[in-house]
Amino acid sequence: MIVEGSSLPLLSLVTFVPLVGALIIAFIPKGNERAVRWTALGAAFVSFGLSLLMLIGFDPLASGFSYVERVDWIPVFGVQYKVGVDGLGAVLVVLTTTLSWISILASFGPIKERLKEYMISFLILEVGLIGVFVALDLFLFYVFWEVVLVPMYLIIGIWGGSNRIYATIKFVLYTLVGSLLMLVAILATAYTYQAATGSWTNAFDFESLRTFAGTVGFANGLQLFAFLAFFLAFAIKVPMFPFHTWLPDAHVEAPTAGSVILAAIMLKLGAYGFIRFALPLFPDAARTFAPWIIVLSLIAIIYGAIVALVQPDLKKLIAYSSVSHMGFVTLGIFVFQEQGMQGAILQMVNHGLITGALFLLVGVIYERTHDRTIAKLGGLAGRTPVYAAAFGFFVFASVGLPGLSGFVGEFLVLVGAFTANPYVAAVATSCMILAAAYLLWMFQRLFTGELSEFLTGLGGHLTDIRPVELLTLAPLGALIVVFGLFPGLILNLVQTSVTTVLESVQGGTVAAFHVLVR
Amino acid sequence: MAIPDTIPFIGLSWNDLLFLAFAALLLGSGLLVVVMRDIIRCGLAMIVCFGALAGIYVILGAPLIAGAQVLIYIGAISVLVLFAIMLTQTKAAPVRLVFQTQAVPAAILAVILALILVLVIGATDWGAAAERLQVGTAELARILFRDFVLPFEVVSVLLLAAVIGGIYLAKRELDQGEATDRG
Amino acid sequence: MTVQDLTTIAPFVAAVLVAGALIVVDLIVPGSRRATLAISLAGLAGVAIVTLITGATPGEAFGGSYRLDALTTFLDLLFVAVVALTIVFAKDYLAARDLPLAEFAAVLIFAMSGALLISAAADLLVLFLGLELMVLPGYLLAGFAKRDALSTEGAIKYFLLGSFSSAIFLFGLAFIWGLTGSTRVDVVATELGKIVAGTAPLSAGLAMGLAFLTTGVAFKIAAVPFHYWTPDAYQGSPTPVTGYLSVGPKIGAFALILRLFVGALGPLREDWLMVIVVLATVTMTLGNLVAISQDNVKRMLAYSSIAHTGYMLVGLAAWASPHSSIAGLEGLLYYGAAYSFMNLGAFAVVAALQRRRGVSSAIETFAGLGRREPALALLMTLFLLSLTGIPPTAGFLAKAYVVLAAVEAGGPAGILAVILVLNAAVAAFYYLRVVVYMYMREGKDVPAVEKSGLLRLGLAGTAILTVLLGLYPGPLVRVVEDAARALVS
Amino acid sequence: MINSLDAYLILSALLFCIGTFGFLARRNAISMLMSIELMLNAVNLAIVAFGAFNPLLREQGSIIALIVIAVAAGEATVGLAIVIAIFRNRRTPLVDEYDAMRQ
Amino acid sequence: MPYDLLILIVPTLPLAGFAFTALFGRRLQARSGRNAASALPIGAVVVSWVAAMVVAAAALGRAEPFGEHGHSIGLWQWIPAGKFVVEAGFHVDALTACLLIVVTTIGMLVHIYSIGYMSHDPGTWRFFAYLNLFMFSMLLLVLADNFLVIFVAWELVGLSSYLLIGFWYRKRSAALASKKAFIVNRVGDVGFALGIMLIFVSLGTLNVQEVLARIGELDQPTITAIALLVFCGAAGKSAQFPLHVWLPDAMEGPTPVSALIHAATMVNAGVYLVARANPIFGHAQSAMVVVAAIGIFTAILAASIAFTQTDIKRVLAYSTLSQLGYMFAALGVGAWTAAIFHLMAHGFFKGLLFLDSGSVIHAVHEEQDMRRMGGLWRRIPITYWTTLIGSLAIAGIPPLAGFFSKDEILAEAFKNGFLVVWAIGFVVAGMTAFYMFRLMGMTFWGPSHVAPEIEPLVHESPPSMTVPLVILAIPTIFLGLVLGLPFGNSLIHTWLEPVFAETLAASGHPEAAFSLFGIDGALILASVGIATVGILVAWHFFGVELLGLRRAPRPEQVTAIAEANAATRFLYRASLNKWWFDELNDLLFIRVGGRIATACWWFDRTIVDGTVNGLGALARGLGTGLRRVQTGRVQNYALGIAIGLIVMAGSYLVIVSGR
Repeated sequence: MIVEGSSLPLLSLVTFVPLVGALIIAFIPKGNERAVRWTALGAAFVSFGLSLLMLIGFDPLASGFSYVERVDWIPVFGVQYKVGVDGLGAVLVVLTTTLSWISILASFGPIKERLKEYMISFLILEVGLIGVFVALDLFLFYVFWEVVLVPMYLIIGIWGGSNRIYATIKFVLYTLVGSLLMLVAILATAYTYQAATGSWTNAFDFESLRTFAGTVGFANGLQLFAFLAFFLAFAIKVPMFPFHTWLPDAHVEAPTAGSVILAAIMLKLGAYGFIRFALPLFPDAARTFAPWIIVLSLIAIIYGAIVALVQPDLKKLIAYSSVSHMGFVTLGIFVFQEQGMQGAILQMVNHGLITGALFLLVGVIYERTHDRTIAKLGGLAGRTPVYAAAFGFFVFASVGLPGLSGFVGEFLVLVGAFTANPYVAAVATSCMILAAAYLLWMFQRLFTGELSEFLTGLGGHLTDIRPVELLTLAPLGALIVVFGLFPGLILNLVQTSVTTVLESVQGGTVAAFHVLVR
Repeated sequence: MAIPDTIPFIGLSWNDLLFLAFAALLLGSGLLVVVMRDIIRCGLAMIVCFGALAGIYVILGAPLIAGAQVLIYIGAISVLVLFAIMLTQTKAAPVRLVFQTQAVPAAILAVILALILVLVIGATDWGAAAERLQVGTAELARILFRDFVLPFEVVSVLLLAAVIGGIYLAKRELDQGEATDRG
Repeated sequence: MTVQDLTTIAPFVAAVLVAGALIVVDLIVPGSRRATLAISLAGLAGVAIVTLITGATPGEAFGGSYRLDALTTFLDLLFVAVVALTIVFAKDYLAARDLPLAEFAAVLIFAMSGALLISAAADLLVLFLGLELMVLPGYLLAGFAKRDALSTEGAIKYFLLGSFSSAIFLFGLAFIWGLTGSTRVDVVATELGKIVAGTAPLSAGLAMGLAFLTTGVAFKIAAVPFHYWTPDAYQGSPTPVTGYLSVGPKIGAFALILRLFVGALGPLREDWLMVIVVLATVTMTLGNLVAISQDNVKRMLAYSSIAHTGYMLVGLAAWASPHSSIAGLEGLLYYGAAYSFMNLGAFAVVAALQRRRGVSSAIETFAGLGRREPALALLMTLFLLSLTGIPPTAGFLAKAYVVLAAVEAGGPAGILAVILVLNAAVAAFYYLRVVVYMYMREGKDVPAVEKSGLLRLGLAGTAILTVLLGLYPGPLVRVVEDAARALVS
Repeated sequence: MINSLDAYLILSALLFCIGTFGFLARRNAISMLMSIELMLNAVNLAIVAFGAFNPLLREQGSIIALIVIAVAAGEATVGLAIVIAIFRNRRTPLVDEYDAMRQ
Repeated sequence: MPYDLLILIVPTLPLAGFAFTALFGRRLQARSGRNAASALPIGAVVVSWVAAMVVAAAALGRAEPFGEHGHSIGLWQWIPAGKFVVEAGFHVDALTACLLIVVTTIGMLVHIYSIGYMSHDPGTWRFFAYLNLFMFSMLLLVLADNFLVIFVAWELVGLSSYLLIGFWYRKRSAALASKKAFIVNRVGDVGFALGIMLIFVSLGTLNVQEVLARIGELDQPTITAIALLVFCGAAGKSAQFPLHVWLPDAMEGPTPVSALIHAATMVNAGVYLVARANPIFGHAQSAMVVVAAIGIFTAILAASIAFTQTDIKRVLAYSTLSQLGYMFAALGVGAWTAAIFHLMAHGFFKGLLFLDSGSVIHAVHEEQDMRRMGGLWRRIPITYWTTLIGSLAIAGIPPLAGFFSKDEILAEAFKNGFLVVWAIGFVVAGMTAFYMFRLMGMTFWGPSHVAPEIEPLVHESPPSMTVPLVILAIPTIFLGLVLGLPFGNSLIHTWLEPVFAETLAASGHPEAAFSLFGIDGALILASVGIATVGILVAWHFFGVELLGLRRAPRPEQVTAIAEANAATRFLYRASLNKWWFDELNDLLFIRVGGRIATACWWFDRTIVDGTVNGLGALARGLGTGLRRVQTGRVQNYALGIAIGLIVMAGSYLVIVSGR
């Protein structure tokens, strides 16, 4: 194994420690639920700690990738096990490890059935998610990408709500359609590289491919096809309009922690894929399609918000808000502006923290009421003031209140968009109103007024949020404030990544957009 | 009295006449096999058919094959088939029990296939000699044991396998009774 | 016939000897399952060893009608593994139904000997004989539960249609033989090469021969629209037999395709490419679409096996494309191996569940399996995921291999690649449906089935291979590379 | 014209089609089996004819035909065994009544 | 350096107070009572006030390090996104100082007043936490030296306003009002945000001083666009037409909140912003016209509505709207200093009036309808007298604060040639006097309509409430005299001269020295005259019992005039129904918007998701259809194979013949 820089394969450890945890859990005898819970949390926490170690040692100014590890995997085709992170990867890895242990902790109470399987699924899910963010080989990336699918499928399907089977199958099929086409594109790209260089060596290696794309460049036809295939896979994951309808179903049916990971990390996979792979490898195609993707992003932003307005189910509402918020991310990416992309990355992190927290909060109330219909809940503020306060905090974070992290990302995206095209920015900015409208309306219906009949009927079951539950929210809240005040913590980390990506695609889009508008 | 080389008036050679006769017999009995109601008669027609084919083999100058045809087909297979018929039914069935509802499309398909085949055969240059050739039995044996040893051995294995399996399947078990797992 | 001839065909001889030994021993000690098992497994191990030894020295035998090369060795080992696993999985199933193991194993090994012959055949007649030797015992195996109405029904359908297709295939062979003047594969290829080169006429008779051959072969691999026998034969057969039928004869028929279409008819590939493309497309698509609406797992797997036929044909098309990709053949072979283990594994789980008589293979049987039989459910999930093509399983790598080849070849094969992945997504639906039943539905409270050590071993073997071929494909990739190269050289 | 390869091949083709028709049209399993035998015989006729008219194939033809006859015998054995087995279960030789499995 | 620390203290203390109280206030109040919970926030604001006064004095005195152009302190690099760098920092100059005085003084008094006002509410700690949050936000707003930081504060005051309006969360109307306020504000904020983006894209910086210094580099359309976008934000926060609808509803909040936020401070933020950005507007005359037009239109619109409102706080709310309109009109006509003067004066007297109204409401046990009041002047004398002072001030009766500031606005409008603005402003001055004395009449004079069960319980408020009233009455009386004199070289002009000098010079309308004579004198006479007329008319209709002068109210005459003819009837209805703006918004955003949203959702489920599910169903359907082929009959299968064979043969023939 070739490990550059240090002798410790830190990234592999971060990635596979949860797998070790899962294996240990598999051998814990039945009935020992305490051991299962704490092993899972322990594994996630170790991975978290290691990722922090990785982050501490990370040099944001280093060009290229850090902590690179490389082993041949299928030498015949030049497929490698190659991992490494740049700023973007590092940030998302830490986000993943953070939310993973939080989610596991949040599952302690609600998950009572088949705990063992649940924790194993969850840890494998974490492996896949981290793997996606560290993989530097397209084949490896694809493997991790798909690995994510199965545990999530089980988590929704086994521990989900009443319509879970429909939701989970829809989730898997939708994702598969996109990702399988991406597989074709990956293979085609690698083959093109092989045909051009005459050797399979490094044909799946991201860095080699990027260099190739930057110097020789892939042929136009391949770029268009491969970009579209990548786009479909990523757009479904993000999800972008009109590929978003799996999301509300999946969110509604998933158990709380599943929703958290789904919203906080899973949706980032797509955006990450755009930045990491689609843009640098196929810059010409990216420029060609950028105007259309911007339009789709705008539709997602506005349309998601409008549809969120009338959702009767709490989780669905947040799901549609995710569509809207993730629209900002794709918008930021495809305006090809420094601020836009930085904002997009920041927004990815923020959305992860905020929406993750919101789903945790929904889980809190769902555990007590077994209902998420907004109309049935009402007047909670009087009975559960702390819960209301916490909810309010995250709602305003989601609204994009300045001072909290959501604002900076969104604003940077808008600045980027404005630089590219003011009208685009104007449309996107108007979402500020809609976001306030649907979120505050939800908040008003949930918490103000007199306690609803349904809730009154619950009597003593309706308790305020417990300290353990607050414990899961506290780190998220703290991070939201910290990143709101010091977004530089992230922005400085990803600066190099953003510059690198933008260098590969810069130019063109503004003009292209003007053509489209005319 | 010398038999003329060709049949008077028609101009066919005797060989050709024989061929035509056997061909007519072959096709006629073949048709009977597939259209007659009484399955036992079908079996008998099949024997006739096989016999006619043996005749054609002789005309084609392959007496060995003709012999094998008689021995194996008529001697073994047909008898086997007749036994099976006896075992499985006793009386002739009415037409609607004989033929599928799809008999008409089947006929049409068969005719189409025949047309295609005939046209193709006619259109193809088979690189054949004008005169047919005779094969001596000795030569045949030599080739059989030189170039075709492997197939010859394999056939024996195949027959062995078929017999072992066939015996097992056809063997009557003591504890008769329906037993199904429904798939 | 020389000694060298005999040593070269040693695997085939060894297989026949094992089968013979089984019969003899059964005559001496009737009904001894233990003895039968020991002899057959030891015998198969012996065959494998012989295969490895003879494989070390490639060569020809019987005047060039038998050709031992890397492809032969690879396929032979695969067949031996498949048959051994089938016997392992069948033992308990047969015992529970009072079906004799000795005849079963003997017939099965006879069938295997046919497959071994195909993998090495360099002569059309040998090919045909190998094919017949492979499928005739297959008919018998399908009807092996002879008191079971469904089993015999499946068997007779399989037999009738199989014989029909054999006749068609043979007619095609006759045409090709008559036109090229030889049964030797290399001579046929040379003669056809002349036609392609324009020095000899391309006749309608040749086209007819191709049509009959393609039809016959398409039937054997269960390509649409010649697949009709598959669901009925698979559903009716005793489950371990179904597992075997879905793998052994199919891979055998693909071996036939490699030897016949790639070896003998290779020069004409421009002509049969489009037919294969169309066949692959409709086979994948129809197999998957119909599988969606199946409620019986065996039948569903039958349709799924049809779809997998289509995927493998994509590899063939990739090779046959104008921009030929040898990776197509490699992918096909890799797919064959991966498919064998994952599909056998899946059927083994079904068989294990059906160990108790009267348990149907309806999908309801799987309801709540995750709770009832956690290990079996987990394995089944693994096999199904592999069949779906989710990494890091063998099924994924196999699909990726074939797709890579198709992408490499481009043109119609490139379109096939896209069709393939879309089909894979459709397939996910019905594979995952079983997972849904196992983990997300509650089933009746049925006591757990007994699982013998042998069964565990067999399942573990298939599972490990299913994972290993996905995670560590390097060695097998090298093997199939050699095999493919040996075929086209 | 009559005494040519084409004539024999056409004869073979016709017999093959008769067999095909029988296979498609008859309901009785044994009738279908007989139809298959007709088809195999048709193929054999073609093979022998090729051998008789093509100097290249002279020796091979007969041997192949012989082997095919043997294979046909094997097939018949297996087929009849299966027919007998199913007849025990179903008490009918009519194949179209064997439709317990469908769709 | 000590000033830097003081400046930092000013916003930080309230923030600390908020953080502490938000986290621990609940427990503290439960354990040690409400005074313990409110001590820290009040203390924080008091200390903050002291610090602010010191800073303001130094800044207005142009002491070092402030000098003429103020003093900036940098805090930390907030956003480092490539070229987009935002340095968080404060800037204090005379304008800031003026605002600091108003905000901290009124803020402190409202805090003290709230001790009494909220003494019965269980959520005292929460209330003070929110108030402190608001103080922080507002101070941040006036101190910030970066447009994006201003925007942050802009939104934060919106948040605190939201929290405080919705303080009584059990009241549905309060919850609705708070949401409405936030959302309507956001509409304006969108414009502001876009303006900020345009500033950045054009100039590459968001530092206020840099931007203002370099604004001239830009071309005219860009500046105009920036100005209008920024004004959009200002209009939202300051509730200018058509974004004025949230302010009256905001009266659902506790009255101290109305006084602090919705009268004295937050709503002035828009005026402050435009004044702060005066170089931008100075370079965009057409935008100035828009500002003036919207301002004066709002002024008369709101005044017309205030005529008929019966809720005491709503009358004051519309009055606030109207006065804010004045201020914008002033900004629009280039009367920068006058606008700020009026801002300060209005802050004090409107704050006073609102606190008074709170005292009244408190006295009559949470009754806000003036028709159930009357004759209260004897019962609550301190409240009565301070209200009277406030009313006179707003009516523009010399020498109270309102007289100086308002007259200066009118005069500037007249002299700068905005005759229409002057004319409307002149009319509005009369209207203002009328509705304020209508309020006085209905509340304090005339016969009592207080509900009988409450009547005996009416009492003057506790000292914690009355003392702030008295304190606020002092600037209401003397502010004008101090700042507005001497004519021609008033103190406020001296203070603010450096802030507006360049803009005034550029606009060509130098702020003329105000004098007692000539045109100025005439204008003063006119406006005092119209104010007097307004008071007298109110006197006539709504009755007075002042110093023994008795005049019975004449509601029947009011009705008669209202029903006199179609025109008056229409005007009366329009006023009563607030010109149907709520109905319009309800139609546009609730009904039509709701329909659109529902339609979108339908589209999402039926078309978007329907396509997805449809594809699934299609696959299933195809599968089910195709499986019919599998009849179970072997001959059917054979037929299929035969057909396949023929098709295959045909295909091959075609392929081969094509070679």
